[in-house]
Amino acid sequence: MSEPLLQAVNLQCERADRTLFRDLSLSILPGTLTRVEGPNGSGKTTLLRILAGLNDSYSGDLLWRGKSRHAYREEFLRNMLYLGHRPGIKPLLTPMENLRALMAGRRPLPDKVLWQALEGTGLGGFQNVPSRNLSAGQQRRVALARLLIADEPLWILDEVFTAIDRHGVAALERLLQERVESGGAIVVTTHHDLYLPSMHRITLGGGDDHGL
Amino acid sequence: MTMASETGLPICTPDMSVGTLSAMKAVFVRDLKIALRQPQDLLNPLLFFVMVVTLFPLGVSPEVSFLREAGSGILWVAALLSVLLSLDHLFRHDFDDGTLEQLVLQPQPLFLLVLAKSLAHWVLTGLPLVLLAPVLGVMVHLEGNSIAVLCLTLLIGTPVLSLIGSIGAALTLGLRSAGVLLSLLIIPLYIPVLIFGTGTVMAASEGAPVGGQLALMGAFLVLALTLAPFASAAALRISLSNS
Amino acid sequence: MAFDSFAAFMAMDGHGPYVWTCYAVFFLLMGAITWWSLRQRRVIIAQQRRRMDSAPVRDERSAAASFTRIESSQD
Amino acid sequence: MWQIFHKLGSPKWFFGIASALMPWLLGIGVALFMTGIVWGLVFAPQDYLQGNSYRIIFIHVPSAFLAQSVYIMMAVAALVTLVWRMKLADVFVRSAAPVGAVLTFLALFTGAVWGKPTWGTWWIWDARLTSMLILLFLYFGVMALGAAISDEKSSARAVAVLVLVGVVNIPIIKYSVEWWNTLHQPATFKLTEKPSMPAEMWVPLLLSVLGLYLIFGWLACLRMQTDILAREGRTRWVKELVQARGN
Repeated sequence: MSEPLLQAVNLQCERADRTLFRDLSLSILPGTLTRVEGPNGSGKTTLLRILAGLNDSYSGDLLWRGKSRHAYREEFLRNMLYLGHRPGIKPLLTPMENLRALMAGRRPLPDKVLWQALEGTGLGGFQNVPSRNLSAGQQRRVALARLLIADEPLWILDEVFTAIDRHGVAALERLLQERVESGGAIVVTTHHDLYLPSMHRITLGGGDDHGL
Repeated sequence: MTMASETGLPICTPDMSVGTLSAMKAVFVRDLKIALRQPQDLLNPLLFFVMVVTLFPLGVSPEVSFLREAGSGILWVAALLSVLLSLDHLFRHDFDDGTLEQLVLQPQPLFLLVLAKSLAHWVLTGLPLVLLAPVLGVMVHLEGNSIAVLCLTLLIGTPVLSLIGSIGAALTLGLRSAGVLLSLLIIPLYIPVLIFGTGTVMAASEGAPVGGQLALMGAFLVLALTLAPFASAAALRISLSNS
Repeated sequence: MAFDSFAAFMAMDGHGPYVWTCYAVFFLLMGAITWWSLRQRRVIIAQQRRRMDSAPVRDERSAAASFTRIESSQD
Repeated sequence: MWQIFHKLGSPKWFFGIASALMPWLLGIGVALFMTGIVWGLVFAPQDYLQGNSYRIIFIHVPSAFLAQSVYIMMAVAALVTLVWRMKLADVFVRSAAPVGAVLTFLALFTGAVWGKPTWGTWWIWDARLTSMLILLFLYFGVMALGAAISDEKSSARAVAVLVLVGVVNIPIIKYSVEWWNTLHQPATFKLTEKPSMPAEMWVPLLLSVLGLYLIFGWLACLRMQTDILAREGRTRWVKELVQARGN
């Protein structure tokens, strides 16, 4: 059995007088895809943001490879890739510049590789067009280009299929599948009917108003 | 149960990641590049600065004696207000398009990345004000020596304004009516810089030595450089937790 | 006793208005914040009691959306 | 050690202690304060320079003193909020801020009114009054930020950051305002600073300061209890408490 990358122990999160989840424990193992499910407002995005380290309003423990994530924050961040609802794309920069800026703090790559990555997400020919002239789906594809060159073993992807056309979705599913097979760990939320063999599910309820 | 590969992918240790300095440089360069693509946004605080200064001769008195006495104060207040006005965008666009999330998740100390952003903000707003100040100084009849000292105080003081302002911008991120709230929180903290900025020019115009005051303003700058990024980074994390 | 008579005490050698305004405003404001704090407490307790009396019953159906159009005639 | 600390942070524990403490705080506080001001108003001798207007000192100095120490207390609580995430510390910051603002305003108001017979004008840009005015701005900022953020935890931490930034600035502001003051007017006659104050003056002053401290303690406890009732409304002990109070 391989060692879990990320473990959550007794996570509890309240938001505006409502307990989103409590006593939630989970382990993210290498080579697995974990899908977080639940209706709107059940805290899927919140859970992903907590796992990624963007949201600090929780109680419970988060362990990165068995050690306190807080103490190993930089190592954790270097090995985790998060893509959220908002793609992190600057409208005034071109896809190339955006991708270069996003990689600059993690793993600078030669322009040739970035160019190919953008081509791989179907943005061939748009590499040097200002991003504000691109459609919402194309802007998301700029962010998704990171998945083609990322070396982070843990991916946390929130609503990754949003605004992507059917053909793109199929290709993206294939990418996730291959990544898992080669040992990557992925956590996703999606409303799209994603099914991969060996998929773990975490189902969040509709919340719980009373208690304690 | 699962098909988990026994080894998993290699883990990168922090020493394999990008150095903090080059990450800071990347943040700085990106902010500069974006700003230069939209030069109008750069010009606005400058125009505001000029207009506020113009209001005083029109609203109070165009007499040389009044302007000479009040000139340094007018320029400082106008500079302070135009920095304040520009603070709202410091993190807002990044917050809206998701770039800020990615910044917080970079494997470098966040306060240093925030410092890079604050410095970029200063280069884009504070520095142009310093460069424009001599022209306006002449227009309010300041003497040559006073203008030189004024520019020096602005040069030391405006980075402090950007740094302290970044705390307020980070605290009010994502709130309704953030602009007014930001001014409310930040103006009291700007008062010492304003006092020493104008006081130094006044002392200079009376022929007193100003080395001590300038050294003190330098101390403010050092203090702001060391403390403000920590506070802004903490505030950014809080604001992102809330979104 | 620093004063000979009550009138002298009130007048305070002409400084009376200043002194008494200060004291009046002081007690007024301190009284106001005390009153406000006490009132807030009463309001909160009443609110909690109301909330307990009408403990919300969660409607399970509300979660399942049907997206049925609501027909309303306007006449 | 850690256990005790945790217990200290428990709202339920605090609620009990506060309930037991409050009658004493209020009783002794009012007694001391009233003794102080009656002594000051009726029995203390007249000031040879300022006449009877100096009797404002018996409320001006306690207000000013408390206005500043409340901010310092809030800063300590803010540090606790950030480091240990203790809920009670934030409850204190939130409950104390309006009281601190009122006290700061009172210090300003009494100072201004005192200025009229002393300097012949209602407002003077005196170093003390000016830094009090800036302190009032800081209090307003804290209250405005606290009100603007709806999420309880984020609000607590954001306010804590602001309070700490403010407290670092207070000495700088004070120092710079004093320097500014000497720049614009030579040090003239200062309120409240006497070379030597006779015992008949400073003893009642001390009493009123102590009294107001205790009264503030009572007010803070009262407001903290209210805040706890509002926040912890879903816990069983609050429900039982509310049930027991009514009827």
